[in-house]
Amino acid sequence: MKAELATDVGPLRLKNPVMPASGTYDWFGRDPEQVSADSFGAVVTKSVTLRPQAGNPPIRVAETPSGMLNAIGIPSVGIEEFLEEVLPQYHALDPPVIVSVQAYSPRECESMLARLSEQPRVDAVELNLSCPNLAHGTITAQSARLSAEMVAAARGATRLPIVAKLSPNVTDIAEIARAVEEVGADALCLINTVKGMAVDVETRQALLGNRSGGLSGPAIKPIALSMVWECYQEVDIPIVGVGGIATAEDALQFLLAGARAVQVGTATFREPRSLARIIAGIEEHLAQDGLHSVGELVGWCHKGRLTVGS
Amino acid sequence: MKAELATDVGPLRLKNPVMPASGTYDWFGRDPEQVSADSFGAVVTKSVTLRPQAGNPPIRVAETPSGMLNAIGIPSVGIEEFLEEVLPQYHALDPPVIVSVQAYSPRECESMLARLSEQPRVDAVELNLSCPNLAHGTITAQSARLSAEMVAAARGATRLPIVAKLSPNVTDIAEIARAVEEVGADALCLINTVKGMAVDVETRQALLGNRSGGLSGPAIKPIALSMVWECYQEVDIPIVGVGGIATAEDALQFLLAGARAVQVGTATFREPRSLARIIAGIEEHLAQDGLHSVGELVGWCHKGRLTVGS
Amino acid sequence: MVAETPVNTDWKIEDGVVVENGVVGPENGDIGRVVIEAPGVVAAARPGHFVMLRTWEGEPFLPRAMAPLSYDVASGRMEIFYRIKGPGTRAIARTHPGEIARVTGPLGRPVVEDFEGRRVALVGRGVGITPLLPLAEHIVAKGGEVRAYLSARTRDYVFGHDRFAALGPVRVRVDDEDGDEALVTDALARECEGYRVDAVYGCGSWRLTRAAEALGVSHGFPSYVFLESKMGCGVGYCKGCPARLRNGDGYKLVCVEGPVFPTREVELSDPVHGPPE
Amino acid sequence: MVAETPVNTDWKIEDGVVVENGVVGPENGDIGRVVIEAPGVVAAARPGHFVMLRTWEGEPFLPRAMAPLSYDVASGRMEIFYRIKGPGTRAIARTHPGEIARVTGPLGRPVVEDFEGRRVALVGRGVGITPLLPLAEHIVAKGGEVRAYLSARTRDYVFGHDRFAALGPVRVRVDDEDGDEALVTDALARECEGYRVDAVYGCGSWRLTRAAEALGVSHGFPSYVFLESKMGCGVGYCKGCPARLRNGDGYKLVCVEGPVFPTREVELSDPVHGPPE
Repeated sequence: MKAELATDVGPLRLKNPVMPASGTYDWFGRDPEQVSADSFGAVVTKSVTLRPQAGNPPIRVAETPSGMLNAIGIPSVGIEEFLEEVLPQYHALDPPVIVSVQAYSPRECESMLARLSEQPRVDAVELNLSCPNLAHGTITAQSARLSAEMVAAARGATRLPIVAKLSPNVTDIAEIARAVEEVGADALCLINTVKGMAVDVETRQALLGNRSGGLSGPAIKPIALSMVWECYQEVDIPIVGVGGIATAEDALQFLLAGARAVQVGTATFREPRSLARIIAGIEEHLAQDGLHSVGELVGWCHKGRLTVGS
Repeated sequence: MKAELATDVGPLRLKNPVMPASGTYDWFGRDPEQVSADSFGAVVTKSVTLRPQAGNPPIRVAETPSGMLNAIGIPSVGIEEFLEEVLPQYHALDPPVIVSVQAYSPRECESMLARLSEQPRVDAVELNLSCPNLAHGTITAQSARLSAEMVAAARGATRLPIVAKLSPNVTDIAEIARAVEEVGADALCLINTVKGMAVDVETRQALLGNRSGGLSGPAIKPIALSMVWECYQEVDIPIVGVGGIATAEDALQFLLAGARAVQVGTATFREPRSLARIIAGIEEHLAQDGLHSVGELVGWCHKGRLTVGS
Repeated sequence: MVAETPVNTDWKIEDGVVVENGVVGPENGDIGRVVIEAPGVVAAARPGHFVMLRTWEGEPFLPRAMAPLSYDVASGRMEIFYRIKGPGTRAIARTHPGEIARVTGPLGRPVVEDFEGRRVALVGRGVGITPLLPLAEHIVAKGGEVRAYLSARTRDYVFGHDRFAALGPVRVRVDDEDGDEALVTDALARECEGYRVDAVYGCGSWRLTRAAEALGVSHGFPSYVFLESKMGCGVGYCKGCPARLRNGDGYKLVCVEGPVFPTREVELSDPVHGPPE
Repeated sequence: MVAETPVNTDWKIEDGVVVENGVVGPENGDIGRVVIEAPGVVAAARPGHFVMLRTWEGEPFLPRAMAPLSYDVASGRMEIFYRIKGPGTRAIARTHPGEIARVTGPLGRPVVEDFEGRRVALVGRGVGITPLLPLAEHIVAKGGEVRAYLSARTRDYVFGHDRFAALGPVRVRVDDEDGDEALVTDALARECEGYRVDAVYGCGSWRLTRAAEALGVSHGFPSYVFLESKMGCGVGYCKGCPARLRNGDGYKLVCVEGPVFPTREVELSDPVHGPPE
């Protein structure tokens, strides 16, 4: 018997629980033969901003032990060109389309979500709350109040499912999670990159053009797992787990810790076939363990220990 | 000409800037031939608590990509047995002795520091602020107020140099750093382990006996570097950098970012000769670059870029 | 909690060389055998000791604890059987002869009792058989007698069978011939009736070690266990390898207070999650 | 900022095999040469393309961008020269013949102009010489003429010298014979006086490419640059390889909008920290 890979993330029905992390896969109108977005549980666009922006100066990426730092800075064509030129290309794709939105104020958020709500081919929005908030000089996702304001603005502007992507750089992730749940987020995405830095001993300077960047890759998997675990106990809305997932086993760990779906990011840079392999690996694992559906695994960790024989 | 490896960490003079991280090296009255604590810039004891405690149940350690999780739980003989049985053995050692102290309340901290101040062979104390504070149900180092209370209590009880070891699991590390500086900490130690978790897909449970643990090793180096960099700009007291240092190049990166000394932790588990190699590597690097002292490198990153030729 | 006998700090770190390496038994099997030349460590090793082994650069980060089946002082070689299970043991399995094997050891507290005239039973299963052979040789060299009770999944995995047999009687139970319900300690139980046993050492199976302990209790001889544990460092720094003491009385560290413990001291059950690698 | 010509999605991921690998020139030199059999990628490669290469498991995490010196469709092989500098190129240097080389490619936008009757100068230095050879072959095959101006630290590092020479005149400057003040573009400058040049392509040296561009400006021919960049993915996903556009006009991505750009579009200077690996 084939196991059921479908999973619900709040109002969003996915044929399998695996999707790319925002900014780590791009749909260019077609895919290489060995990479098919049609097989993904969902597609997630790179973040779009209200106005066009060029992104950060080089150097934008640096390798770190089992991971990488990026300071890409969200290059974006702006919402209008995105709606005219980019989004129509997604009509060709089968999976739900999740548009990642980077707003620098609740007002910007409202106006972008209003525009996105008119589109036939947007199935959900993911709010990237981790970029510096220009108005307040702080990062939205580092403040429960600012995060709630942003999500509330989004909620007021759209009936689309809203996924709030939180930053790990907080004292208490559950506090932020509860705050965005309260104002109507449909799901959490945990976690964005961890703030980090690389120093070049030759030049004696920060390596990245933007000095600091976001750490991703297998290095941060234990951090992400811990936050998924913690938030699973603290909120009722579903969690999309992300952070260092490179194998089916990694994905299963997130499901066990409480994620209903997962995103694969940095692993795609190393191996563009990662998503397909993870999807196949999850299916195989379910079959081996005699499980009927992905849903059975979600949050299993929290049920208490199995008895292990000698 | 030989470069000068000596460095000052506030009132503490070290013959070189490299010491073990608390709990990652132990003096058993003598060292194996290939590991000599006499060559270290300082020795740091494992954390001592007021009363004896047994530590956490197994499993206590888990490997992660480029790192490890630990949930050791600070096994401790308690301060009295420590003073009677353990500390006297340190008389045989040449480098300054930094005693790591884990107090669960400012009162405990006061009473331990009062006892330690009487000892001839204690050169500084490191306050481990990252363990759960039982009285408040929170972690000291996650609150500027609690951290300041603990350091103030220590300051009131001793004239020994106080190194405050902070947790990376905070929204704003500089806020905590400023808070402990204000009440008299002589130096910062940045960073303690990052909260993380491992899940065992076979048992479908958290792998560690304590469920979550602290992530260390090269995986967290970018995080630690970023926090050292940030605090260097925000406080005037010296910083001891720690987090994923395994090579001389890693150590140099921390010096450039602003650390006056570094601690080596998890790398010792892989290679017990790590400290000696890092000390030698730093010396070699200084000579190659024609530098006179370690101090010249400290904080160089903050001076602005060198001009790089084509 | 301060150790009563000094912690072993007489270890060294040696760049050994892999001399042989391969899978034991069926080609797709999960048991490897590696022979490493590391004369310094080999010369210093005593029964009860173990080593930390790393044959790879980069990942995984930590070395792996291994208890050799044999040390040959003349050739400077040690022979290690390992279960290929995680990234570390897979990396060992990929190592070729001539490549470097970083060995830290010998580690732990050796078994240093005098065995003159003493009759010792050894109960081992799988790769847990291997630390018993150096002990067996030591006992016989010291004028004692040994009987080995060895259990494994298949006959291929009764490591060192002939060498045990050269030292004394050997009883073997293998799952695929005898069924896995059959305990090799049943043979020990029968033989205890007509033969005085002075001590038993168990390794590699909680079930067999508990059975051996029960025989010790009823026949009045002490029992010991070689514990295996996931370790961070192996040398006492990380405190990562606790053995639960009986009656909830805290922990001892397998690396520096073991790996051999009297069974009366430690819990003979799995630390939480199934057998360590 | 949407690309005006479609992004190349015609790449494949192929498990190639290392056929040859070794250091070029002096034994302790820092330049390696690896030959990889990956017929699928080789058959599809055009001048201007590059590949992402990974010959190791585990660390480092990311593959490395490489521009082969040559593609041989008959044997399915590509020949790559690489500077041994970081953990990735050190890992390539450790690879043995017979081992797997994961190749993703061909990547980037190829040079597809018609070169019939056109006279093209190629200016390269060090490993930056290598992407010029496939272009040289293409130009000649399409009825154009090429002259190569090659610069290197030593004569060993004038990669593909004889193959360039078979296609047209070659001028060489090597630091250890001619001094590093001598620019190979001085020869181009002199020859521009008596010879019509229709275009110049530069790679591997900002200084030489700027000099070539200046000649183009004064003599009225366009100049192009092959950019090198540290890359995350090489396929357009990560946006990690920006080339600064002139006049602060934002960035283009080296991987999918390059690696070849008209020099009038991009800044010809080091991205912040010295030459990328």
